[in-house]
Amino acid sequence: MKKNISLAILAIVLLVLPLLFQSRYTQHILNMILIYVMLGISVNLIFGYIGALTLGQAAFFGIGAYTAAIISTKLGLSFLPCVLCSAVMGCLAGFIIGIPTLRLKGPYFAIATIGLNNIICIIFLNWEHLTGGAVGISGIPYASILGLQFDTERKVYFLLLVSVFLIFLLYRNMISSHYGKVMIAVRDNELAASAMGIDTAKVKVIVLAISTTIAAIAGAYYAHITNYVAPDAFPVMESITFLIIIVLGGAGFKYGPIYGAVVVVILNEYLQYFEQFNMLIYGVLIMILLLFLPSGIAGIVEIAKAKYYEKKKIYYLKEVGIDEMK
Amino acid sequence: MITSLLSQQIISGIAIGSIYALIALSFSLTVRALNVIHFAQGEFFMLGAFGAISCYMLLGLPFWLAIIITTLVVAALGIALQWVFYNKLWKSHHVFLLMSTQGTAIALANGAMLIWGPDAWRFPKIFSENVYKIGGLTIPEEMLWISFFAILIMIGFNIFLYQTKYGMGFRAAAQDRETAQLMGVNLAVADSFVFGSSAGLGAIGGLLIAPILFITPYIGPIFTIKGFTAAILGGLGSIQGAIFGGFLLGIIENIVTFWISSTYKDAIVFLILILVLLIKPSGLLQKKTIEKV
Amino acid sequence: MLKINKINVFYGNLQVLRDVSLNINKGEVVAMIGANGAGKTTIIKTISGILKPSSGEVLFEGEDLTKLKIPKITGKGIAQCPEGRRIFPQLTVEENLLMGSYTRNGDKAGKTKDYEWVNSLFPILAERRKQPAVTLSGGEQQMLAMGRALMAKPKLMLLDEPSMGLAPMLVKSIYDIVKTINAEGISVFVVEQNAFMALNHSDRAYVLESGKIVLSGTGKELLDNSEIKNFYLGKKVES
Amino acid sequence: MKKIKIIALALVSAALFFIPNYSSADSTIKIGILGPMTGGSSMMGQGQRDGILLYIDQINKAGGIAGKKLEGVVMDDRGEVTMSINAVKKLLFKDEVIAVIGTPNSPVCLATMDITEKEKTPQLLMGASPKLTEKPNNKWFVRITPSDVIMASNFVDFIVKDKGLKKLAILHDSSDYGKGGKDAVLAKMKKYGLEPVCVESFNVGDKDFAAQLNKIKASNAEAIVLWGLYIEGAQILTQAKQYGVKLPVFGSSGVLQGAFLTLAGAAAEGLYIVTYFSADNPDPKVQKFIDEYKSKFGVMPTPTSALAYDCAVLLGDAIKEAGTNKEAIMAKLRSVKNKTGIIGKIECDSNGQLGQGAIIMQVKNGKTVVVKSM
Repeated sequence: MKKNISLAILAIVLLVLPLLFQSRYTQHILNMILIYVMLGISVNLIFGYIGALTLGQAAFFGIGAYTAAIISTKLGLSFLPCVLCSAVMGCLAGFIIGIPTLRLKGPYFAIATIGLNNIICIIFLNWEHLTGGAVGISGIPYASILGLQFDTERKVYFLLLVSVFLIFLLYRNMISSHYGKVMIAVRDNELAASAMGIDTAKVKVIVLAISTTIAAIAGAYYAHITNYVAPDAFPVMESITFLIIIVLGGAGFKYGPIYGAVVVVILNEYLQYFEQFNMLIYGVLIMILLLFLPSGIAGIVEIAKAKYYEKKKIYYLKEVGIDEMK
Repeated sequence: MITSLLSQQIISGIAIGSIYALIALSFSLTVRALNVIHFAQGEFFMLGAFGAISCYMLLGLPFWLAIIITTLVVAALGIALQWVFYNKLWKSHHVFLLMSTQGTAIALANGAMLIWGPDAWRFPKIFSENVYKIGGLTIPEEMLWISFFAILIMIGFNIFLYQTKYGMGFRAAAQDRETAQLMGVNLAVADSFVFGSSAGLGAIGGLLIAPILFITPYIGPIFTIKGFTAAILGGLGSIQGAIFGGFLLGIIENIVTFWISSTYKDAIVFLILILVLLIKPSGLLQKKTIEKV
Repeated sequence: MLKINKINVFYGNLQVLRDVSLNINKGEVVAMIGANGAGKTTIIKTISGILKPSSGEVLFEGEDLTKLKIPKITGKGIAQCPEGRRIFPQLTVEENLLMGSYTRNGDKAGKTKDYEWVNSLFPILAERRKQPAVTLSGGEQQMLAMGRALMAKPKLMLLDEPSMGLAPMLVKSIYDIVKTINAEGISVFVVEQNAFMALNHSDRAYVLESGKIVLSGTGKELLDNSEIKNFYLGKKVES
Repeated sequence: MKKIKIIALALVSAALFFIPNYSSADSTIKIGILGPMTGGSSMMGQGQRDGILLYIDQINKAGGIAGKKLEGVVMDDRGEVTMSINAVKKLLFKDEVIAVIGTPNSPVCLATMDITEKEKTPQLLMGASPKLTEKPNNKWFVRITPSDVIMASNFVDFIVKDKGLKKLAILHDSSDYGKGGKDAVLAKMKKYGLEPVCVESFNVGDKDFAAQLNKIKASNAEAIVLWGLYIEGAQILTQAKQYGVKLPVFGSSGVLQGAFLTLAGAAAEGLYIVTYFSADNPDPKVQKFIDEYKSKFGVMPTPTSALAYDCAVLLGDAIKEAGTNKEAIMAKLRSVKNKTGIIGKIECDSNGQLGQGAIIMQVKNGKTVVVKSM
C-alpha cells in the first residue's frame, strides 16, 4: 500500500513536471531522459538481474528504431502497429541471439555482444535499399494515436511518460515477483540455482528477450520522436553509454535506471559549456564517479534509507551487494 | 594465378597482422593477469605514437631516447591510473573496472586531441621503404621489421614470465591472487607491473607503427577492437596466442576483402569471432584448459 | 613462539572471533577443532595477515604480526597450507614448489636442499615435476600444498583442513607426514573438522565454538572428554 | 523512503532548472554553430567554428550589423546523430539563434534539418550528400558545399574527355560521403555509357588496403577514382606505391584535407583532386582569407573553414539586407545569385544548393596546382 502511495506521488510529480518547465528545450531533455530510462531498464534486467554483461544493447535499440522507420515510411503503418512490430522484432532478435550466446561466461559474453553490435551496424550501413545506407531514413512521421499527433515536446513527454510508466510497472512487478528472485539466484550463483531445479539457460534467454523487447520499443519511440534513423546512432559506444547509465545509477536496483539516465543525460548537457573540452571532462568524471559510487546512486540511496530507519542490518549490506556478484 | 594471389593476400595479411599482434599482446597481458578488458589499450598505442612525435619531431631528441622516454612515461601513466583509479575498484564487480577503463579511453583520446590537435600526424620513416619482390609477391620491408619486433617482444615476455622468479610469481598471482600473496608475492607490484608493462608495450607498438600509419587522437578505439579480436582468436590471455591471433586476423581480413566482400569484411570478421567464442572460447591456439570450479 | 592475545575479528558487521587467545610453543603440534563456520579458517587468515583483527594482538617470537603486510609475515617463517589447497593450477608442480620459496632471497644451496627434501618426503611430486598442477589428484594436490609450504623453510606451519575431501588412507599418510615435519623441529598448527585424526596427532588442542574457545588441553585429554566425544567424534570413534 | 525520493526528485528538478543557459544581452544577434568539436571529425568541426568566428570577429570590428553585434553559439554534436538533436534543440529553444550553420556530417544534417524547418529557422548545411537537397518541401535550408553530384560530374567529364581514360576503378569509403560520391560517379559514367571495371570499398579508420589494391591491380583498370577522406587517402596512395599500383589516381575533395600533403609525401605526386577550396589557389580573395585566418588562429584554414566562412558571409549579408526576420533572411539566402566566395561560384538553385564551383587540381612537387576551374 505504502509503495503504491509513493508511486502515485511520483506519478503526479512527473505529470506536473512539464508545467514547471516552460522551456521546450528542458522538455526535450526530459524526453531524452525517459527514453534512456527505458533503455536503462532493459540493460538493468539483463545485466543487473541476470549478470550478463551486455555491450550490444544498442543493436536491439537500432533494430527497433529501424523496424519502426521502415514500416512507417515504406508501408505507411501508424504508430502503434510500428511499436508492436518493433517489439516483436526485438523479442525475436533477443531469442535468436540469446540462445547461442548466453552460454558464454563473463567477458566472453560481453565480447560476443560487441561483435554482434558491430555486425548489426554494418548491416544497417550496407543493406541500402532497406535501411537507406549511411544517410539512413529521414521523414519518419510523428507518433499519432487515434488522430492525436505527438508533434511537440510536451505532447511527446506525456506519451513517453505513460509508456515508461507501464514498462516500469511491468519491470517492477517482474523483479519483485517470484521470478525476480529466480533471476537473482541465477545471477548470484548459477550452479546453486540449477541445483535448485531452475532451468538457468531458459531464465537467461527469457530475460534477455524481455530486455531486448524493451530496447526495441525504446527504438520505435526514438524513431518517431527524432523522425530520423541512421546507423551511427547505434554504435557500440552507445551500448557502453547504456551500461554507464546503469552502473552509475545502480545495477540490480529497481530505481537504478532512473537515477542513471537523469545523471548521464543532464551531465552531457552541462558539458556543452566546455566546447572541445567536454569529452575530456566527461571521461574523467566517469572515472571519478565510479570511484565514489561503488554501488551506484541507488546504492547510496539504499544506504541512506537504511540509516534513516536506523536499521543498519546486514540485510541492507547484502542488498547493496553488487560486490557479491563478482 | 590463384595461388600467387592467395599467397600475396597472406603476405599482405601478415604485414598488417604484425601490427595487430603487437596490440593483442598488450591486451593479453592485462586479461591474463587481471581478467580485465582494458578499453584504453588503443589509447596507449596512440599516446606512444604521439610521444614519439613530441620527443623526436618537436623536441629533436634522438630516436632511441624518444623510445625510452615515451615508453617510460606511458608505462608510468598506466601505473598512475592503476593506483589512482583502478586499485579501489578492484574489490567491486569487474564492470566498474571496465567502465573506468572506458572513461580512461575517452579522457585520453580527447586529452590528446587538445594537446596535439585533431589533425593527423606523420612520423618520419625510420625503417627502410624498400619493397622486396620475390616471385611476383610484394613484401614491404618495414612490415618485416614490425613482425620481427613483435616476435622479439613476445620472446622477451616469455623469457621473463617463464624463466625468472618474478615472472613465476606474477603468473601465480594471475591464477590465485590471495594464495600468491601468502607465498610472498607483492600484489601491488605485480599489478603495477601488469598495467605498466601493458601500457608501455602499447606505447612501443605505437612508436613502431608511427612511421607507417598516420596518427590521430581518435585512432585508439580501432586498435582496441582489432587488438582484442586478435587476442580472442588466438586465445585470450595467451602470449603466443596473441601473436598468432594478430597475424591470423590480418590474413582473414585480407582474404575476405579479396574474395568475398570489402563491404562486409568487418561483419565477417566479427562473425568468425563470435563463432570462435561459441565453439572454442579458449582460442584457436590454446589447448582446452580444465576450468576450476 | 606464537601467542594470540584476545583477538576480535569481524566480517563487515558480523563478529566471527570473540576474544580468542591461544599459544603455540616451539616444536609442538597444536590442533584446533570445531564445527563448520566456527571461525577456524578465520584464525588462520588472521595469523597470516589476510584478515586484520579489530582488537587484540598476534605475537610471533615477540613481534606483533597485525601491523605487518602479508608478504612480510610469510618472510618471518610462517607458512600456510590454505583450505582447499589453493595450488596454482596452471603452474607446473616444480613451479608450485618454487613459489613456496618465493620470499627466500639468495640461499640457493638451502633452497636446493629443501627441494630435495620435499621431493624425498613426497616422491610422487618428483615424478610429476613437469606437469601442470591441475592434473594432480586431490591427495597429490594436498601433498603439493604442504610441500610448497615447506619450501618456505618455516618455523611454524599452518595447516587448514588437510584431510578435507580425502580418502581415510590418504588422511593417515598426510598425518604421518605432519609427524615427520614436526620431527624436523617445525611447529605445526592444524585446523580440522576431522577431530579424531587431529586430536590423535597433536600435543595440545583447542576447541572453537561460534568464535569462542570453549575447551583446551592435551590431545589425549580432549579425546577422553565426554562432550567432545558427543559433539565432535560421534561416529568417528566407532569407525 | 518517501522523503529520500522527494529529496532526490528535488535535486533532479533543481538540476533541470539550471541547465546551462547561454543568455546574453538583446543587442546581439546569435548564430548557432553546430559541429563536431570532439570525436573523429573534430578537425572539420573546429575548422568550421573558426571560419565562422573569423567572420563574426571581422563584422563586429566593423561595428556589427545595424548596431548589433553578432555572437556565435558553439554547440558540440560530437558527430553523433542523437547528440546533434539535443544540440540543435538547445540552439533553437534556449539560445533562440537566428540561424544555424552546420554541420559537415551529412547524417547529422539530415537529423537536424527537419527540426530547424519545423521551427522556421534557416539552416546553412555543410554536408556533401546529394540526399540533403532531395527535400523539395523543406524551404528552410540552403546547402553550401558543392554536392557530390557537381563534383563527380565535373570530375568524370575531366577524366573521360580531357584525359581519355575509360576503364575506371572506383575505390570509396563506406560512409555516407564515400557512398554518395560513388553513386554520383556511377551515374555520370552511365551517361557516357561506361561501366566501372571494379568497385571496392573500405571503412573509415581502416589501416590496410592491400586486398583492395591487389584487386584493382588485377582488374586492368586505367585509373582509380578515390572517394574518401584524407587519412585513408594518404594511406592508400602510400600502399599503392608499395604494391606497385602505378595507375593515375583521381581523388575527391575529402582527400585534400588537413595534413594530407605531408602525410602522403611523395606518394601524392601526380594525384588529381576535384575540390572547391585550395590554399594554393592564386585568387587574391582566397589568399586574403588565408592570411586573415592564419593571423587569427595560427593554423592554415581547412576546406571546411572556407565553407563555413562563406556561410557566415552569406548569412551576414542576408541579415544586413533583411534584418532579423528569419523568413526574410531565408528568402535572401534562397535568392543568392552570381556571387563568388572563397569556394568559387555561389548561386542558389531551386533545391537550395548554393556552392556550384569546382576546381580540379594536381599535386606537383608537393604542392597543388590548379589544372582546371569550373
